[in-house]
Amino acid sequence: MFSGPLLLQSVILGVLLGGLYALLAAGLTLYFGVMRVVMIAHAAFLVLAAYLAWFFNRQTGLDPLLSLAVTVPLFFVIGVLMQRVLMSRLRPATLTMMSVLLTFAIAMFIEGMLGFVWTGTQRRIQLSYSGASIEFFGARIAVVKMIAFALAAVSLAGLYLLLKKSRMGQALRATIQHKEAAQLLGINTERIASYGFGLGLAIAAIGGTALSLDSTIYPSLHWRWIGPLMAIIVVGGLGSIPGAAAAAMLLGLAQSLLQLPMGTTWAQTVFYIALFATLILRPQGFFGGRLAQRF
Amino acid sequence: MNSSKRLLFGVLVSVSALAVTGCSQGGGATKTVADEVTIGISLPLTGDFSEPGKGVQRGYEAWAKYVNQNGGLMGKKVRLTILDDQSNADRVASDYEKLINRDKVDLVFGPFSTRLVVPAAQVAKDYGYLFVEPAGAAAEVFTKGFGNLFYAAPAVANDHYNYLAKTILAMPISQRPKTAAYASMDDPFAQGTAYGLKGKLEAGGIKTVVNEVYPPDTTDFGGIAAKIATSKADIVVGGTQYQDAVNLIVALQQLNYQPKLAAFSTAPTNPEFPKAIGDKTEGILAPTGYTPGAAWPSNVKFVDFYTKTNGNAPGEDEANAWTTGEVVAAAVEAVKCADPSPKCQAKLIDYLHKNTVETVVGPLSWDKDGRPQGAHLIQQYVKGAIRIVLPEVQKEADLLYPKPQW
Amino acid sequence: MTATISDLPVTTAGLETVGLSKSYGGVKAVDGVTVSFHHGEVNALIGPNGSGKTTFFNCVTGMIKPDSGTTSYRGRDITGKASHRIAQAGIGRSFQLCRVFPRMTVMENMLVAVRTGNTFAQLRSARDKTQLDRARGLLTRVGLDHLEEVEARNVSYGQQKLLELAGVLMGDPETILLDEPAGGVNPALIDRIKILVRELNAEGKTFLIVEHNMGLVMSLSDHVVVFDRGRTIAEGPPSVIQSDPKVLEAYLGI
Amino acid sequence: MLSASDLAPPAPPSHRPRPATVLRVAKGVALVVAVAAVLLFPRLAADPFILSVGVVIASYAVLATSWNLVGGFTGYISLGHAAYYGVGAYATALLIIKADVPPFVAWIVGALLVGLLAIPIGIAALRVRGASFVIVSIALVLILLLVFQSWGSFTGGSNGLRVPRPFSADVLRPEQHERFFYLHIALLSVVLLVWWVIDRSRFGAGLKAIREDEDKAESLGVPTVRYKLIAFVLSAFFTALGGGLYALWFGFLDPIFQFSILIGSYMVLMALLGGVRSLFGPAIGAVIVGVALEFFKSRYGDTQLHLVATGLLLALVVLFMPDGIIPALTNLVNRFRPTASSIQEMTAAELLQRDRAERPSETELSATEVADENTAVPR
Repeated sequence: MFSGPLLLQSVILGVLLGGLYALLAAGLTLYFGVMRVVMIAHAAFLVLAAYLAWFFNRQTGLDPLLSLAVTVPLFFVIGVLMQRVLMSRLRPATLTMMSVLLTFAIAMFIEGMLGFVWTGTQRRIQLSYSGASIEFFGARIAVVKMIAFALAAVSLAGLYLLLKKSRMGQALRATIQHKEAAQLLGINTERIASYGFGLGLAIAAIGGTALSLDSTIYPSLHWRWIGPLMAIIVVGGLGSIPGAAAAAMLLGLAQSLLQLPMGTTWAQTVFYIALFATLILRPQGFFGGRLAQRF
Repeated sequence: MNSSKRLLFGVLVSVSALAVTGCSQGGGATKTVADEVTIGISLPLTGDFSEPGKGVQRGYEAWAKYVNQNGGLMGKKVRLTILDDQSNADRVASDYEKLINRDKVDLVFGPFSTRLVVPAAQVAKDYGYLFVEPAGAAAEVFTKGFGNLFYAAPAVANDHYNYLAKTILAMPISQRPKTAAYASMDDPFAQGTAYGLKGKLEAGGIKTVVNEVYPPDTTDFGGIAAKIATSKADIVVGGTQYQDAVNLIVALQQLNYQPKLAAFSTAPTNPEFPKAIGDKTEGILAPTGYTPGAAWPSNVKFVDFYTKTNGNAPGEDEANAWTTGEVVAAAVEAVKCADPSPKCQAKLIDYLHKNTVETVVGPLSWDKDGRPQGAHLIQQYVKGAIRIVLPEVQKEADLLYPKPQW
Repeated sequence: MTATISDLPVTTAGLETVGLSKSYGGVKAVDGVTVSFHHGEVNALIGPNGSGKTTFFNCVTGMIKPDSGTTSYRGRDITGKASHRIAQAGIGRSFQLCRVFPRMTVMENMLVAVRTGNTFAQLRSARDKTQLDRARGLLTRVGLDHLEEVEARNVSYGQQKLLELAGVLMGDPETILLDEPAGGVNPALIDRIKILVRELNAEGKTFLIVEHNMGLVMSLSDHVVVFDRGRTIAEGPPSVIQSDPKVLEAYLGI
Repeated sequence: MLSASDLAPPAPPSHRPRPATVLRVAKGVALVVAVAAVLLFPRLAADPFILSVGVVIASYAVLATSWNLVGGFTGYISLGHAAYYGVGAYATALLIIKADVPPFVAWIVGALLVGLLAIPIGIAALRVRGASFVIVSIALVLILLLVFQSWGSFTGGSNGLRVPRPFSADVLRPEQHERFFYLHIALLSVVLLVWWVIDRSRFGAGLKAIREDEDKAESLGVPTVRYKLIAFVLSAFFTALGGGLYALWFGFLDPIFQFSILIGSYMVLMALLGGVRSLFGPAIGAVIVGVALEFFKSRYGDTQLHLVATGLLLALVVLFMPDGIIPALTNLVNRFRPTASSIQEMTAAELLQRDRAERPSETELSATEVADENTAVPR
């Protein structure tokens, strides 16, 4: 009932969207892994990064991608400080619940400050190539979406290598898998947790910049994103980055294809239906490990 | 719960009760001076509707300034009290409650956005106030039995494209588009504009091949654009606000979709629009209730005054606000009263039901539900500037059809 | 919980498991344990660190679901039952690192285990006189009666251990599982716990104790089960266990 | 104010620290004054605007106290109670409009329907603890927003839904405010009563035990799943009553305002600020937040600073007084009061023993044993 070209186009869009979702969700699942924290402010930081990219582009006229040179280290430091100064103050017994509220508060703070500084006006980066596309078997692939996808692929691959190969990555993975055992091995899990947080935010900086290339941004945009991202990390298995990536790809594709028969609004419900289905059928997630079992 | 907590509770409640009532006693101090007409307005200055909200604010403020420089209203100075409703329905109702009861304003003007007009109009109605509003154009606003409500613009949302529909249907069969794609935001106003045109074109035999509705917070238009592009519809119509139109147009361009005609509500009239789309605006259509070039007598003064004070020509939001001021002022001058008494407000309402008012958007009159009885102009980007192309009598340039490639 | 117990078939069998197994990601924490504890006696479960004692405890009390095998209590299958059901069947337990409800008072801690009557009875005041008197009696018995209205987080670790035991007793269990009752407490308190266990056992309670303090185990228990790497390696009275070469090997890690 | 326990070092069995009668009388008087102040509020309010603010605050108090039935007792923090609030409001309105049910009957029936709806939701959501529960609660609001927005033919969608007035047209707006103020206060009283009954009941003891340590509660025979579900459904029911009453008063519903995460977060903020473990805490929190929001709006109206302020307030509460303002102030008061505190009742020997016990011996921290226990994993 749908023409071949439309299906092909939708599959391409779905894959590109899935890649973006994977990038945006990676940080969220990373925080959970190292600290058992649901970072509600993650999407707010994405929007903040997008604003910084836009501001950078407006002030300098240079390509917004160059703003990554500033925002990535900046966000890493913010993440480390956030963990050291704020998260570590919470009592372990109530950490999960209270961290949700604390990061919720941070999200409101960021949204308020964005509105205060740059008003509620919708912004969009103007790029000479924003409408450009290349042809692919009759379908079209937008250049900006490809750049976003490439950013996602490169940073997720980088993250994977970092976790697999580096000393810090190994410590991070040990902390994710078993905090107490990691402590016994002499890993300073508090410091590792703060690096994990910093890393999550650094990815958020990349994600936000990727987002800003092909979307308007406004301060309350983060509410639009946090729901689907949370669904992705639950479906993927809380704390599992490959799981989140797989779930992101799957749900991005599903959303894109379901849009054909169901329309935009109802297609969005796929995230929440997947979320509820996951919790009922397999609370530990479909792709991740056993971590999530008790959460 | 131990007893010391209870003590604390008691103290807190009493203190806060006193604080709230205490504040209220002080509130009377803002009561009007006898030689002033106070006007209360609530606008979305922050939050999702803040962009057009600010435009409306500029329009209101310009109008008040102009009136005060030109002899005032019934010889009295006009003073505006503008509150921010944070784009929130609870707040907008509470704001009018405050303006009417606390500040005891003589008149109220309407807020922005259909979603906020209805709760606000209810409050005004309950206190018997005249409610002229610059922005609640959706058809549903006028079906709720608000006898006190008047929309200060030429036409309700569904009639915005009337001239365009007439022109398209009048084309010779060979040129006439055969298929149309519609995409509109799930918002009463935006959807109203697109569906108004859709109804008329369908009746004229133009087939609808895509009909998409998306939630207001949608930022990814890839999927919708794909549907439209692969349908190869002859024309595309967007029931849009601002950001969604920009995103949709860019997404359509990414897919290299080239319609013969592309019409989007609201966005193209925004001065930011050409910057957002770049050099690809040529041929994009939009309905507008207002053009700075219109020859109506009061418009010339308005454009002149506004340009002098603000440094640029007014947009549609500013004009609608100014129109609201003109409409209320006309009623006030005619019935010679401007005070909160139900008697005076009833006279004002009655006047507007029975009379036509000259405004910057032309002469306006209303039916019993407050629907204006005019039509919107159709604008198009021609040679990089937005021009009136329809109706014939008011056109500044010829309609470009089919639209050049973007 | 007399009502529940009378429903059970009359048998001398106590807590028994058959082939109970639980593994975590390939590591078999409990590996096909078949064991029968002596009803009416003080049983001890010992073994080196990581031998799966706590996992076994958690499987038996329904905190975690075993991968395979069965658990029965007094002839009735309780495998995989929710842990409140197991508690209501008459098995109470304490936790390794001592778990009390920190922001509830000592008395409130005591009243949690009271579960009698139908749903509507649950809406009656928790502080009804009978229960208060019982709770006070138990608190006096463990020596905490003067701390009734103090929040549990404000009493010492040793007192929390006693409170946990008293709280378990409020549910009137027939069988009590204690996970390291002597861990982290001073010798005076260990003696106190020892006396309490003896008294309660004399009153008819069955005990199953996981403990590292060998002195306590050997002087208190009637029957000892030894775990190593998730399996039982020895079983018998203390005197026999003490001289079992397999046990020594497991402990000395030869 | 010296009590017996101060003078007796080895602490003889004094069952309860007896508050002085003077204090008790003072508290009684304060409560009476508070109730009188609330009841007289419509008379004291200078104009209908103040009265309408009073209605909003009373509504907040109902919502925060209802939220606390689950949040305070069980410690399951739901950020998505706006879902029940919104569905309660829409159910009331739709029953009136589509089924011609009398307004106040529709209100009760609507809330009962929400209670029914909360059962499957509760079963699904309560299967998971901590993080996932919060995620589910937020997701619920977002999905309902989508559904109510998209299903325009039934819910009115983005056009909104006008709720008919429950009172006849000759009841003017100020009088309506007054009636709804008392209706909200009556509802608040009922919710408070329910809270109080549960608080002192065995059921309540079980719920609080769940909040403190769910596994432990379960091991003591508390049927945790059933208890959580009952508390959850009760909470949803009263939140829906709050939503329905608000709908009748406000007269207009729009999905984006009914199903807003912000409303849910206000409930949490108010309850947390006032104190989740006390009867009047959430209501007091509602008064403070309600007044503060008004203040911020009138002071910094046209900026987004109100969001910044709300965010900061929430962060401060979470970081520095997670037990709420009542315990925080009570502690402050207690510091200047020479009555017995728990620490003083301990003997020197016990303190010594406590110190020794603070550091558990190294044998207890074996990695696998801890892992088996699941205790060390925070949730």
